[in-house]
Amino acid sequence: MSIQKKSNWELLKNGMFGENTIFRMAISLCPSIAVTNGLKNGVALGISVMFVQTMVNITISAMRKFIHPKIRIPIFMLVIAGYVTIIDMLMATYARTIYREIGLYIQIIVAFASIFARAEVFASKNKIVPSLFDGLGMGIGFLLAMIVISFFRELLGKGELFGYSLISGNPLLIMILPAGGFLAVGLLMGFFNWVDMKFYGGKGASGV
Amino acid sequence: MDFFKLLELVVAASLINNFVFTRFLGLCIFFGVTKKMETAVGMSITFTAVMVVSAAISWVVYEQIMIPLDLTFLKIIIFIGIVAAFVQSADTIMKKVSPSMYYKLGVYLALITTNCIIIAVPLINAGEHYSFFESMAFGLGSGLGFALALLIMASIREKLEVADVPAPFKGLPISFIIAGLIALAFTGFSGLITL
Amino acid sequence: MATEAKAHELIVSVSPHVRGKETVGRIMWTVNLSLLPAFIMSVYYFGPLAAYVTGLCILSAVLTEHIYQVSLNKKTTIGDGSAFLTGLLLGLNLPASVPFYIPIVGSFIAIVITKLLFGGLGYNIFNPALIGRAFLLISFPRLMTIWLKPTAQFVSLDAKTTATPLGILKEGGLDQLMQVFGDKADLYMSLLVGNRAGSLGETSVIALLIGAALLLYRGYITWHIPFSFLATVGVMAWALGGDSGFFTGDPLIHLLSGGLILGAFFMATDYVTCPSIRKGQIVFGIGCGLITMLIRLKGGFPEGVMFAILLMNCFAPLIDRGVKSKMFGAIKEQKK
Amino acid sequence: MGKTATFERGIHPRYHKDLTAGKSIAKAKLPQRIVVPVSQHIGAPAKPEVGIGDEVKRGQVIGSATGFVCSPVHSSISGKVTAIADFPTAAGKMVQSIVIESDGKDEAVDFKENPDYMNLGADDIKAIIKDAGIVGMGGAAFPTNVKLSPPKEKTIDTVIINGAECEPYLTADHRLMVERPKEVVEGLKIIMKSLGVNEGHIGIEENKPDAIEAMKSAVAGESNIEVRPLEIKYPQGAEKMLIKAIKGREVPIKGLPMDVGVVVQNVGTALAVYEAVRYGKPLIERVVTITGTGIKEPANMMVRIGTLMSDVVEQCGGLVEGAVKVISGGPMMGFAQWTLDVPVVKGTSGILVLAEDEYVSSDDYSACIRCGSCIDVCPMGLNPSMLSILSEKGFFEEAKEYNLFDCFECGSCAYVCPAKRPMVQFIRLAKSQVKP
Repeated sequence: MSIQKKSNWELLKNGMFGENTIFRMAISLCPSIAVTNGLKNGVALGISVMFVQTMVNITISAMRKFIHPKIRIPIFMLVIAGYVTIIDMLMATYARTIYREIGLYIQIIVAFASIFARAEVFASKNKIVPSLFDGLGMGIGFLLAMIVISFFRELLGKGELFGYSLISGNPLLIMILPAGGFLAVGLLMGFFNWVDMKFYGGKGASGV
Repeated sequence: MDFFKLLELVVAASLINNFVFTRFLGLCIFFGVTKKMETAVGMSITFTAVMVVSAAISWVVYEQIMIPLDLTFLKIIIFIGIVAAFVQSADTIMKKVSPSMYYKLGVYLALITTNCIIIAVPLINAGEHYSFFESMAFGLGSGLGFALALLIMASIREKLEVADVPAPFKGLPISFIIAGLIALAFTGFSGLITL
Repeated sequence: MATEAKAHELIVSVSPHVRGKETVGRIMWTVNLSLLPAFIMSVYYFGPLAAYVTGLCILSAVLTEHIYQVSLNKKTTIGDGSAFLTGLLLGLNLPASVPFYIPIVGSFIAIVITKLLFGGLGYNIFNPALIGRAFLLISFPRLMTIWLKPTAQFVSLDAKTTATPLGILKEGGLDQLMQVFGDKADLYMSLLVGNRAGSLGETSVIALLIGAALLLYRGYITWHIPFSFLATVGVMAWALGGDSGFFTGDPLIHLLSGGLILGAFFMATDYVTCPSIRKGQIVFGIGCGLITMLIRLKGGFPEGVMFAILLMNCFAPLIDRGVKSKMFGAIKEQKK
Repeated sequence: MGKTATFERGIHPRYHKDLTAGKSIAKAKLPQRIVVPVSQHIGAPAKPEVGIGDEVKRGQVIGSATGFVCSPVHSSISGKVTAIADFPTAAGKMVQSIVIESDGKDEAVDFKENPDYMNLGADDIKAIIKDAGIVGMGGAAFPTNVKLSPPKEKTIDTVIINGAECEPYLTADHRLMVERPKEVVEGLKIIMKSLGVNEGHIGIEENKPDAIEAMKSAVAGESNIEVRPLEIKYPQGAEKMLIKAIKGREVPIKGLPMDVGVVVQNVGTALAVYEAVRYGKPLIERVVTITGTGIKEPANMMVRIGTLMSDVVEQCGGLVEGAVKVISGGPMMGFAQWTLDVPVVKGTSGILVLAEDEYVSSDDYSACIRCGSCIDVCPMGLNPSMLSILSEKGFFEEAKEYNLFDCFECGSCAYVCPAKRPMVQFIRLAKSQVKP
């Protein structure tokens, strides 16, 4: 695979932009709407995912010589679930208010296709350091997406950022509701596609 | 009376708190399999069935084994294990018993393990401490609601196949916007049943 | 030969070589015209504010469509009257007292998000005006539910507010509704002429029915959707709407109030977003009726017409898929 | 019967029949030259039986049938064969044609008369009809003898003469029924005899009261033949619609009229059958309606097969200034012509010339608004809206799911479409892109 020849910086960049989980690959979409009604929640989930993604990549990469290919899927699952449990318990203990709102979605990180996919496609075939950068890149990419989406939603929907009031008047309440979440992601995705097509000659997202 | 409670639970889970439109779960599959009506139908059937059974199994394991043994902190690992094992065995059994059905629905089974609804249902059941039948009703309602969402979305996307959607919005972005507008329409159901 | 010279001037095209006289523009502008009585009544009851709000909606809808299309180097389609109609319907669905930015935001959502992003007229899944309205209602729940008291003179700017009949019914029940309007005959009369609070264009049932009659006469709409919609609402109201048990409800109150007439005749019948096969349209109408009454009687909102139509818009492609018109000669085929 | 018979759906176009309805059939001048395509019918083309330089007489076979579904062609004048080559036809194709220059004498071959024609056997009748080159003259031009020879397992119990003439403008059949009703009835009786059928109907749209009257008095003595007034509605004259209207039977999907025991023949065909069986005259002339606002003197004319349209148009005073479209056939299903130098053939029922003000451009159409008008009028119960959208976007296979091939291109959908979409064009495109 050509990916192996990439430098660490390229790996990082690839995860952040080229293969951005949400806007380019369009996987792990659920949290992009569920927890992006405020920057605080979005960042919290983004960091959690980044942590799990990176740790899983490192662990799988370290174990890759010992895992029999036939049982690799349950092993991957176990590793992911283990880290998710750790972050779940950490959040439950130290970040109670946020946990109350997004606890379910933290637990559901376990079913994220992106984490599983990187373990399968990259970490299980590469050394530890590249795996770390790959996981970190994917994680940061995810975090960035979370930040962009929740920035717009919180600003438009509440006139606030991180809970601090910025705009007075009547905000577009819908933006922090489910419908507004879908709309925001759809419009942002379309916008990024437009930028990509207009300035980088891309063909737009492949779609699922 | 009890029966009505269960019925309300089904309606609430399928329409009012529709997984896709109000809880944003299962989106990958929701956007992934709704390109063609046929796949959406196959997924709906498989999904609802798996949902009900896994809700039941997880309830038994959670209430009868994990709580007495004080193992609830392991629920994420255990639930995903249950779902994976169940899906795997369903896969094997179906292949043996009804190859024709396996040929039609088997592909969807493989997709199910990575779906967050399937893991969310036992988690929510555990969190709400639903009874055995309530858990199943919740599983059924969630499955039906998801199936409904898939069918609506697939029929709309088929109609949009022939539309002149602006190029940057083709595919996923417009699907998100459709989902947003459907979610907007579904807010009409809010407050219908308060549990 | 003499005809040789002529030969190159002849136009060759595929049959048929004659066409009927209906055009999209003709239909749309007629629908606009049919809403004129309702508009006049809204100005009569709510004063110049009504004209201001409706006008602003129309203006911003038409401008939005024009600017979008011109900036993308497309042919502008504002001449076909559909953007005008969207603006007009949105305006007639708003309360009189909204601040200026509400019509603009609503029109933008209706025209760009609901219609143009889907490929323009003919491809939208949802009724643009209703999505605009729903978006506004969810975004600005307070501003969108301030209802001015009708004053019955063209000029007044009375700032007194009151609740809509359905709002009163939801909050205080039938008794309180009677207190406000006097006896039943007065209530019916107020509902018929439009002397009640509500969205601009939905109040005067008579004015709406005049417009609907024009559309039915011209064949631009058929009875299928309005009839099945209204009938379902009537039956549901009669069966479940009563305080003293089943089949004691008053269907007339539900039929005459809220946005039902406006919705059933002018918005549920939107060609693009309803099923195109007549049998499917009956299913569509019944669905609209059921959801409307479900929301009115049990839901969190006093009025359910808008959500009912939007929800059935979601189902329209599914209905179109399931209901096929009977093909010529199909009976024999099935027997084989 | 109180209500006039009809089918479901359909449209009510403006008919414009008054341009020629009152004009009796005039005899066209002897043409200088005729161009006779060897393929004027559905089926295999005929084989030329003459060479360049040969002298031929009126009624002489110049192209012989090469198979069962095929029809011979005859010369309609006397003169000399000057060319055998590909020439354009009204259907827009290049077809091998025999060109004959007239010698001005108009000599005929000897026709074999049969005064006692009602005593001929069924097979004899069919043989005469085949040799006379008779085909369906309503437009489809299917060899008549084939229609009269259904497979054994199909029992035919009814013959219907199609006098609906539902296409706007056309009055050829109308005039025939008014002027020669007896002969049409005799033709029907011969057809019934050849099929061994006892029940005959003549279906006529109500906008031809004089034709209904004439036909009624012509069948006065015939107990088993009935004249049936039909509602004025397009496409009333389509075979399947006509059978539904008169017999209440629906031809099954992908079936033929004989599947419901019915044979339908056009008025002109009935007359041709009579003339062939009684007088031995082959099909060498037919009634053509030359009409439209683009023609100076609209008329109904008895035109010899092979006469160029330009000749015929000239006899009607020529085209007016601003005539933009010439159509062979009616305005709903006819073919637009790029030149007038195409011959009148056995299936040519009319030459319609539209002036500028009648012409509707089909280039300027917009997206389908799903008003459902086309679904309401499609006589076949199809969903033309979906068919046109799918074809427009290139989803031809998907169009098959919407019963693409059951469309017979009557054009009702395009007529009513408010977005002015070229529905028939889209449907034809899809049909050409996929196999049935």
